[in-house]
Amino acid sequence: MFKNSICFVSFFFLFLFSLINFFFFLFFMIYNYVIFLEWELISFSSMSLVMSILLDWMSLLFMMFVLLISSVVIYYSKSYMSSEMNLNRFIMLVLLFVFSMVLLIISPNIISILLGWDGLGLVSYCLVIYYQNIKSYNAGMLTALSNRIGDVFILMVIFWMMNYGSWNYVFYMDFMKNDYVMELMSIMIIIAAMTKSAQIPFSAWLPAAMAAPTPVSALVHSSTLVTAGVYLLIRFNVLLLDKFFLKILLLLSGLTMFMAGISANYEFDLKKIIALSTLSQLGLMMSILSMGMAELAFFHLLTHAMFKALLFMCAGVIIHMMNDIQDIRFMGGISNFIPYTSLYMNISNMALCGIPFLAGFYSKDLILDMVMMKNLNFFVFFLYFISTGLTMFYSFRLSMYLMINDFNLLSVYNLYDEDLVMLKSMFVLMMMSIFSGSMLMWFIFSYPYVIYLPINLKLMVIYVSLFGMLMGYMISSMEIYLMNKFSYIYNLSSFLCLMWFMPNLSTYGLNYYFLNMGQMMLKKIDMGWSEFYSGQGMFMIMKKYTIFYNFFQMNNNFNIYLFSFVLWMIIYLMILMVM
Amino acid sequence: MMKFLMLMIFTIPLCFKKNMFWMVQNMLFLMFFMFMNLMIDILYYCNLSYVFSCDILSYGLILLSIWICILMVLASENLFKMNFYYNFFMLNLLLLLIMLFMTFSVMNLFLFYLFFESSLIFTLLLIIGWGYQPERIQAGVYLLFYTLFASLPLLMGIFYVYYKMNYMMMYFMKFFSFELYLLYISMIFAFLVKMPMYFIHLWLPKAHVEAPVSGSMVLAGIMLKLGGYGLLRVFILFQKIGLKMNIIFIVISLLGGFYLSLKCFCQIDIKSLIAYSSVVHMSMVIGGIMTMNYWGFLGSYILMIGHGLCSSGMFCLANINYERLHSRSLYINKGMMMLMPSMSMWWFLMLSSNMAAPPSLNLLGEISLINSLLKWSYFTMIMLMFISFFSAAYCLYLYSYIQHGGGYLGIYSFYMGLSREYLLLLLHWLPLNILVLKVDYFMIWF
Amino acid sequence: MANVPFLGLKTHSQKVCSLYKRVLRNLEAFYDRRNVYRYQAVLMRARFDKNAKETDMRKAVELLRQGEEELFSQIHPLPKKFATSPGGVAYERVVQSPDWVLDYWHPLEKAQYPEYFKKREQRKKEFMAMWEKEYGKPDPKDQHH
Amino acid sequence: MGHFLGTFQTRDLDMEMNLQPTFDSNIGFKTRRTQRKMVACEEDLMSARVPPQYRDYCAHILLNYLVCRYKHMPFVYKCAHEKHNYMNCEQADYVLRMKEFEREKRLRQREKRLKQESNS
Repeated sequence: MFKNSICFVSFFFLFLFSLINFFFFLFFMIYNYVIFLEWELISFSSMSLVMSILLDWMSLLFMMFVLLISSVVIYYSKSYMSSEMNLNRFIMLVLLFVFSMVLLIISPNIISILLGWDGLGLVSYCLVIYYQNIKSYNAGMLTALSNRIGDVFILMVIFWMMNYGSWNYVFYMDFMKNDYVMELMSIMIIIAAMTKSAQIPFSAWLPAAMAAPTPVSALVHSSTLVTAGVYLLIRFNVLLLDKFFLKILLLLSGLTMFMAGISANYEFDLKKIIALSTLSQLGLMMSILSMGMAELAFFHLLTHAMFKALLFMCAGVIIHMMNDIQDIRFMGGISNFIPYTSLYMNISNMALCGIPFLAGFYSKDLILDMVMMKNLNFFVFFLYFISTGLTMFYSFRLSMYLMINDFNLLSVYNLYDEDLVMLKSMFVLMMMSIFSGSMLMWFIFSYPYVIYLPINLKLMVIYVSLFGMLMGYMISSMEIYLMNKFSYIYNLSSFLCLMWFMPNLSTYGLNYYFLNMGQMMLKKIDMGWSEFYSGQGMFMIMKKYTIFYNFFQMNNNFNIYLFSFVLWMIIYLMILMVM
Repeated sequence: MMKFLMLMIFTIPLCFKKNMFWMVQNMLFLMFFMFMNLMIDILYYCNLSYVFSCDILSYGLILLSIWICILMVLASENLFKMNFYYNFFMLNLLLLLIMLFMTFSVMNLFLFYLFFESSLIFTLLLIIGWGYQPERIQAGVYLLFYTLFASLPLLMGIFYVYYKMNYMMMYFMKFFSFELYLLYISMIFAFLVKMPMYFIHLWLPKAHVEAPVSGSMVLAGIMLKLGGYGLLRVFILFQKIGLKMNIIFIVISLLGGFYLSLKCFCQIDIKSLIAYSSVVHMSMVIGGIMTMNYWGFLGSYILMIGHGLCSSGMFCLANINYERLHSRSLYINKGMMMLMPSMSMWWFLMLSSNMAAPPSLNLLGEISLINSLLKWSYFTMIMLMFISFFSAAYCLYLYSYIQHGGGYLGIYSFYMGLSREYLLLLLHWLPLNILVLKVDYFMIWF
Repeated sequence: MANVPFLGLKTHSQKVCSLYKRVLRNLEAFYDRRNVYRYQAVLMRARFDKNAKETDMRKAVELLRQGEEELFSQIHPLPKKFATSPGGVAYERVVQSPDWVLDYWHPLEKAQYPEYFKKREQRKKEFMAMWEKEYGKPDPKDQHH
Repeated sequence: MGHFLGTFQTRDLDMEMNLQPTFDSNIGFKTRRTQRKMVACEEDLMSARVPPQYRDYCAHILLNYLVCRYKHMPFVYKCAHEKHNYMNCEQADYVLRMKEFEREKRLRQREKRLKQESNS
């Protein structure tokens, strides 16, 4: 029993901390209270290197959610990873991950952010390569290196922030806003956040990271790690307002939302579909953030964390029961076998779609209403509403494939719905994904948003959702002529299907040049010119001259002696003759 | 300071007694703790006795060298077990330590040169005597002649400095300044070879590949730092000319760091990869010193200490694998996580420290170096970003290539990690990550 | 031996069969409903059967080339793979460590699986007894590390 | 989108949603319009730490809402009534602003028309 108890102990403490954080959140929220702790490591030349901790309602609430999800996920992995030999390693990695996430959340100082940020990258790398196959190896490398770009940018931000004499950015963000260094910094921060949150040039890693075990996907790649970038931008929100680069971010994140929504419709891997929907929601958060509404982004981040973790955990149950099969083409009609899991799955799917009065509704509807209230151009508006429709589209397609369609599994199967550990842990998140939306809506908005729209505009969300639902139903039953339709626009289809070729571009498209350059350098400089001009070249020259002098000294000394004697005699005689 | 010297000298007879292997190490530990309690005034040279003295710079490096020597003993237990001339090994080690101690603690420039060069002899003996393959002769020759070739101009330079200053105390060097190109080159070139700078780094991978574990440890841990120490000392003389000329070396080091980090991907030998990665770090150190500002100096100092502990630990890890599989090839060292899961954790910790993950000293050093280099010129940002990115990339490459996936199963015999080895790694890793909490000792200088 | 394993040499009929199999797999990736897939597979079979009796090798090779091209132009970007077969998600996911690794486990780790290790020790003793009965006691000089 | 639709017919007038009124507030009115009164006093708002963008003409109702939240903290849904009041006030405010916008638009159209007539 020693083996499984690690799960229970970690679950217990994380859950406890989560509750404590919740009460502290309430307290901090009422009194509008902020605690700022600083521990000075060193101070010299008017620079001080401090480790600082910021506790306000935002960090406490986010911590509460992270701890809650991680506790539940750890409890869940007691059953999911029960046949795993290295369960201890797994749980410890997850705990380390939670630790670095908490470090990231509570730090208002760019150096201590780096502490959590780097830790997140490294631990998530370890978690992605937890399984030992080549797929996860490649996925881990892609994940870690994409995240490392963000780390490098944060490192650079540390330098630029040195210009202000301290790394506590909160103190002078307002005052130095129009400084050009601040502009540069904000660009770097945005790029760093984009790598962590997988926005468009860097979004290849998120679906690839699905090679991790499913509890990890539930915790890391849906709710916490990927929202770290969003959280960073929420913290830097004041700095970023009204910047030109923010408009580019709006465009990129809108495109991410759109792209992920489209590719999720083509994807057949169960986890990748959910990953792509995460990507789409991240795009939503980023884009609303880039319009300056940080609280809304935070709200959606929290509710999204709940139902996305639940969705992944349901997917985990299904994968677990199907003997690691993730392809939804093998699935169908499983609601007959596993009703509870299907129930949870549908609830989370609907919360994702924004069906009224589930968690996703409150945040998503508010975001879309605010978008409609904002002064925006038509293109962004188009992206938002198409993506909302697409969310409904792929969610319904997924539900259809899993629950409604014909039973399509291998001939030997064992579907059962009596794994109480998994069900219990999912129950917590199920309740949260029903109630957390309205709960947070009441809690975190001290200043309610006023929305006043024409009826058709207000119902636009419902229209696109219904349309998406219809499309989702249709595509899941588009059977007989599918191939003809697919091959009719084969190039376009594969372009959309493979995430606009981004996975290929960010692996094969990049590594060739650098690896080739490295090999060229090794051949031509290390083994070539450097060697020629120093070690081996010197050796060759010395050898040549040594042989040459040896020729005089050793082998032929009699001949040379004779020869020089004769030569000198001749010269002497000649001189004599001349004289 | 004399007491430490006497302690080391009178430990020498202990080497020749049988089975006193661990006793010598204990003596070194004793010395380490004695030295740690030395009262160090932060701002000045202190503990003066004869030519010896100690300021914060030499204090840290002496501590590092004693520590690395202790760990070298711990790492080469196999010599003791196999009875492979361990008496002479210990003698060699102690003499090397004496030389290093003197190098770091003398105040006289010429004596510094003398001990700087003589420490080379013992490293050479270590490589040639206890290396594994016949190629070690060539590697030893590379090591010797690369460093010797550049150090003779240094000797001339020191004599010239003496001729002009009439004095050789390092402390008084700050009252002089020379603006002579030839002197500048001749004074720093020996240290650049020792560091090593790009283009003259060839001796390092060769020496590392051929050296025994203790040789690799001392090479990566201390010998490279001799160069940095020398640069930090002599640059007081060349402040003015340095501002004109340093751009050459900074550019070479940064570009070289980038290329070297790409070259790491082409290595198939674990030790060679680690050696190349330490050249990358050293190139950043050179850059930091050459910017001639405070951040650069302290950053290079911190990175030297951090890198000394970290790369030495990685060589230990490489050796642990080598002792079990008798190969350093990346193709054979595979799937080690399956066989030694706990060692895999140590690999990860060491490699993550090497790629400057928090909270290691390397991160602090790298931040300071980035600060100094970017203050020097904003264009260095591109190269620094590349170096920082690729250093992470090759560390992860090394880690997952060795640890991940199915194993090489043609193993005849195998054994798990010994507690000695875990202790060894812990003693590398702990100072590396704990010292961040007390960075006063690195950051507050003159 | 169905085909010659070296040189990649295949007879024409083997090539056709391999094409047929790959085409079916491709169809399977497109049509996930079983009945629809069967329908399409029958249609495809009919297309193959139509030219099955082709005796002119030039025409047959040309047909095979066309078939390959058509397959290439219609191959599914996300093929349907079984999870534990090569290319699948769970292929080689868990590495089977050699048996002797278990002997080197820490006692604390061993204590997590008490029954298994008790039995294992028992078996080892039996095996050693068997070995010694057959080959005699091992030479103590052979022991190392 | 609101902007897009709202300014659909005012493109030629170069108007945007967040413009300040440019005409005198009394043009076309028989009675004199009075300026609206800010009910909430500055000290209250400051002590409640209300951010500047919320210090509008509905701030006193907002203060009510905040007080209610403070009293009932874990059970904030009890403040639905206060919230609704605030929303209504904000809505009326919005309507007022839209009316101002419409007035501005018409006045501009009139000015344009007058200019054209005087030109011709």
